[in-house]
Amino acid sequence: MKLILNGESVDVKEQCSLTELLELVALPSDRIAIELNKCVVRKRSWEETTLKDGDRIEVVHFVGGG
Amino acid sequence: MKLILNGESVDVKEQCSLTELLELVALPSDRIAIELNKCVVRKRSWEETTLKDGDRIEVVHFVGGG
Amino acid sequence: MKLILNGESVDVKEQCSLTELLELVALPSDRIAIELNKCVVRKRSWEETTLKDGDRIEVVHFVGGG
Amino acid sequence: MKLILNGESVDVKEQCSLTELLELVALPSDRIAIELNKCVVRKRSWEETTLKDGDRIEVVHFVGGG
Amino acid sequence: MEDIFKLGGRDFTSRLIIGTGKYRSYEEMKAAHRASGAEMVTVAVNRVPLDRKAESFLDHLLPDMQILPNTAGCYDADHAVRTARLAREALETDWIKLEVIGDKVTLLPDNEQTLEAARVLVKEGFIVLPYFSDDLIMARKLLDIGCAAVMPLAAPIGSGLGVQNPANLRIMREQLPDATIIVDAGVGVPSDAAIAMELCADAILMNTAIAEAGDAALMATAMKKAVAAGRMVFMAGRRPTRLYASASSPIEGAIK
Amino acid sequence: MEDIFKLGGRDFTSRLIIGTGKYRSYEEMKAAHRASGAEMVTVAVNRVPLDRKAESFLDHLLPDMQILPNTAGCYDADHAVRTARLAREALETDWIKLEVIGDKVTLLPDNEQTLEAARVLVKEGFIVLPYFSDDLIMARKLLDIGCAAVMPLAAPIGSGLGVQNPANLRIMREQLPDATIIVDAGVGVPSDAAIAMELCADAILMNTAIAEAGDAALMATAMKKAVAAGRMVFMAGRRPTRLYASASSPIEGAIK
Amino acid sequence: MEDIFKLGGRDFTSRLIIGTGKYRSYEEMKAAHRASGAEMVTVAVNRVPLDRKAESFLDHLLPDMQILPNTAGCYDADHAVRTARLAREALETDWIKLEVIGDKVTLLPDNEQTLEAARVLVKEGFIVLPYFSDDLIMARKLLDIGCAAVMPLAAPIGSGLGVQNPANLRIMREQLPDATIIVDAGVGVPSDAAIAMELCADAILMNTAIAEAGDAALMATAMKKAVAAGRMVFMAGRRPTRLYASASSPIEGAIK
Amino acid sequence: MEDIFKLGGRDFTSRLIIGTGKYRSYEEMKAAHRASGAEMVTVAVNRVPLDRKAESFLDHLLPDMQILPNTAGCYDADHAVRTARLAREALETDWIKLEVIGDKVTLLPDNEQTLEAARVLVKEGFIVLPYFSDDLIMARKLLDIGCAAVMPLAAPIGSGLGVQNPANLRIMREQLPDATIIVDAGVGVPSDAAIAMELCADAILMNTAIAEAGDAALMATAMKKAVAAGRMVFMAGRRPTRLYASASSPIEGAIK
Repeated sequence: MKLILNGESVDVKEQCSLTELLELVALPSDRIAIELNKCVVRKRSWEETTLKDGDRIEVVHFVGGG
Repeated sequence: MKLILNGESVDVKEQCSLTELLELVALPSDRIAIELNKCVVRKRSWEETTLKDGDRIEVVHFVGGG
Repeated sequence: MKLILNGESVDVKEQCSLTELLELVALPSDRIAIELNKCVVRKRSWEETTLKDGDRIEVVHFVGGG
Repeated sequence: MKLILNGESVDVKEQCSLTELLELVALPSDRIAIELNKCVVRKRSWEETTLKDGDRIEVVHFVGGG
Repeated sequence: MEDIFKLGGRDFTSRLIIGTGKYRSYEEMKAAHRASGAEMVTVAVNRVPLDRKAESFLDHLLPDMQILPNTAGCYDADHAVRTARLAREALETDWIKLEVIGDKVTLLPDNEQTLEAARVLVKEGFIVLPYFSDDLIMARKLLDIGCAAVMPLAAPIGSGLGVQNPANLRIMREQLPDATIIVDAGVGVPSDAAIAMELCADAILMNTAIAEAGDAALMATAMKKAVAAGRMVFMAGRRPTRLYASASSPIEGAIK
Repeated sequence: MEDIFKLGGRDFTSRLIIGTGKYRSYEEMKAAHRASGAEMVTVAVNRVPLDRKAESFLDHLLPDMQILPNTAGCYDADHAVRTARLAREALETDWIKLEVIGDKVTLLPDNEQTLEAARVLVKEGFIVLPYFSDDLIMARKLLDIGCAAVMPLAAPIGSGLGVQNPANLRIMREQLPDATIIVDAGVGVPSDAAIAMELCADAILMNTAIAEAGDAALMATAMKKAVAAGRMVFMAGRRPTRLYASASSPIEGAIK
Repeated sequence: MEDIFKLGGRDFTSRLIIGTGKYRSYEEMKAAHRASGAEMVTVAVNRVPLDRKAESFLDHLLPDMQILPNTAGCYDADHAVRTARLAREALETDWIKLEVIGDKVTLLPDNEQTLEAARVLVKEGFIVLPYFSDDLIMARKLLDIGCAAVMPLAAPIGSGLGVQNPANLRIMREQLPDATIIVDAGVGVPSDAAIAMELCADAILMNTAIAEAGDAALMATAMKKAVAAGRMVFMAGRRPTRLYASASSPIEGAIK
Repeated sequence: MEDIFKLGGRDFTSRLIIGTGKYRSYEEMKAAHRASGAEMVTVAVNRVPLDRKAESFLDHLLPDMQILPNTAGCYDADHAVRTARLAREALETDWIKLEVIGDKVTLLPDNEQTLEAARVLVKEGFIVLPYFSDDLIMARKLLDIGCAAVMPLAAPIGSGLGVQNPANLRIMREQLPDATIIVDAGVGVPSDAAIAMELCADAILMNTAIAEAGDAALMATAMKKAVAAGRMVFMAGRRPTRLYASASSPIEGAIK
């Protein structure tokens, strides 16, 4: 199925969880935050959160800013 | 009955119209505007507008300003 | 003999007068002023002023300025 | 005889020296400087400097300034 | 040279808009208005006093003056809208100087309420000229919803401090090249007016500086000249400044 | 109202004195001079070139203009004095703008040499108008020895930076109430001229701001207006500024 | 003397808050942070890049630094709120520098959207520090809805122009005596920081002036000193200025 | 980093020189001197009063302070020279702050007399530090005759107005890159001191701003910090200002 991850389209298998998605795209799981269809998903729920086709996911971390 | 005219309470007879009110308080009818309970009353309707007890009337004119 | 006119060396015959000098170098005689060895020479004296070898002459006119 | 000390007239005996003058008017001799008729008198010369009638003496010290 | 100031579908030749408040007498006001060359004056909407005979203020305005009623004294969008409607009814004009202030002490504008009122009034067909703080983003919003111009303040009303933030005005002009920008409030002396126009304001609205001058008519003349002078810089093109000198007279050619 | 500017025994109606340098053409210069309303123009004294036909510059000045020759390009009192004498001889005028500069880069005045030259020229009967830095003490000395006016700079010649030290001008005006103070050099835009006049200068001398404007004649008109506007503040009396607002429209009486 | 800066329930001794953007290297950033004495740093929330290994930026911050995530890059309330929630989730902090800008070119704040976002975030328990334009009325609204402080800009982000409108800051301070006012953005040099503090700001937030200085750590030290110096004026009490002199040394008593 | 301030053959680490006038008490003065970190203080030369016991002022100065006597109260070169000689005799020091003023009201310097006095004093081996107006040409003359430094005023003595003419200071610095420039008089608050140092003054001399502050010692600390901060800008290198924004946080990468 297709997901929109940080604005880019990614193909993943059905039933993919957030945790699996992070591994798939090799993202760090530390000090990042995830939004699924505009709602934050608490870290403890990543495991059980299975994604659906067309889901929009934002994964953010921190960078230098003022 | 009692009306609130420009913030002050005035006593008038029942069935008083806006035109009568103006005469009563001796206000000029020229280049002024009237609001009855927060809605403007066009000049041509002053005659036929009869007031009810408790009506709030604002009569404005123009003064120096910047 | 040699004169220094406006900072430049010029050769003129002996006994040359200021008036002759002006003609020689084709300078206008109108609305200009002349200094001979740092002293102004009034216009009426140009004729009778004969120059000596080594004299320093400044001839000025007017230009745009602020 | 009369002297002008710091702008004020003072009476002193003839043959008065600078040192004596200081004592007379009870001035400190430390970290001050003396001018006699507009010339500084070095400290070592105060003793031998005898004053004449009409001498103008300035005795200065230091005060707060910017 | 012809230099028309277009506003609200009207052509003006004067870029000075002046007020009618604080004059010591009607005569002085009339003289100042005449001297200013202004073609538009602001007036305030006020309750008719019940206790005394209200003299007709409008009779003291010069004929042919475009009257621009304001919503002074309003602290929220609702009162401003109601005031604008009353003004329109009484004067049969669509012009309104929208003014929603935040407090009595500073008379600084409440941009948020101003925007809200502007939305309503534009829909109702008013020619809305909003007084607001010199904020580019707010200016853009006011223009986007259809205001005829934006009127950033130079400084607090009646302070006479002049343009307090030239950078804001410059940025506003550069970012909104097609907008009509009228500097409103805070001008104290002619140089303030000239500076605002040199920063490319399209016009200036003032009241106190003229009304409270020792000689109002003379100050009005001065302001007229200053506004025109500042405008001409925009048309004539100024030379850039430099820290160092540039000789006016030839450096060479002096006698030695 | 009649407002005469008295200088060197002459009455002027214009308080703007302008230069003749840096114009792109004689036509442009003439148009600018006409537009400025100026009654006095500065000119420089220069060696007649030997190599080419010298065209007569003075023919391009408007008739009735008071010509004010300057001593530009002089670095000491002696050269300035000699230059002034030559100017007087050629133009049969006693007027001289005394200018003794310290260096070629900044063209800043050498006050000391200027004072020395002024002493000589005043004795010789010149009407001396000295360009100098905005220094009260020097101004007093220049006036004490008999200069007809003092001409402090606003900023370096041709910089267009405007009045760099308003406090100095204000102090000079207050301490020398009877002096004729002409701000010379550094004005860039009309607001600069208005500011100088609002600080109570009696007149302003400028060249570059007009000559190098995109449209010299239009800038000259602008400067004329700005100088007049600033002067009017002096006559009209400005109201003092305040940090806080002062309402133009009534605070009370708005609808509720 | 003890001078505690209370904010969001925390006590700070430093009144300088600094950014983490634009440094040439992590080493330089760390050195600057150390030199600045700051106890709080801002960081930006950004999408994790999918294409490359993301190095962990946070590891380069000094321990014990209070991290203040910002909502930079958001153009409306909704994005700002979502960004704040993500920051809170990732850092387990309630602190947020709320920044909603109006456009990419000026980065000027959208006050209206900022207020809307602030309403939501305060309700959700955030310690909201809003960046906004120097507008008293907006400041009052932000405080009324529960922002921990207001952060008016001195000048556009990264402009380095310093306080462009001192009158606005002075009025804000006088009208909101109990508010915590942090000047954010636009400071270029130490004197700008000192001026802001002398105008009685409670603290200053800056980034570019330090990060882009030739020697970031040295500039950070300079800013630390300037902020402290300006603060001391508030505590020491400055003497009023005057146009005229006041002798430091005795006028009388000099030799004659 | 080592940053030595060389003056008159001595090495100083502090770039703040302070006065001894106007303090409410010796204790307050001593505390302020200590806090300022200054290594040199100015004192005035005055007639010993005949009527009363003169207490010894110098005892109240911190040991190791370089004492810099001034010629305050002198109106011509002759008195200044005599005063300098007396100071040298009493203190056995060659250091002199040369001050020749033009009048009692403004205390503005008489540059001409100052130059004349400086010529004499330099010949007599004094280390001459002349107070004068911010005039490049005069500065050059003072240096040419051998003054150890030039001390242009920021504003009138005791006015606290701060640097009134930054352009003059900038030009002086650029034209006299090797000169020692000490800004003397007129500083009111730390930001004024920082500005002067950012304009690349080598040091600052002040008195009133500290002595008349509510808390002199605290203001002295503030001034010490401000002078150091301003100096660091010169060493750290500031980034240029711009009218438009430059983002501190990434513009791209925000969530959508």
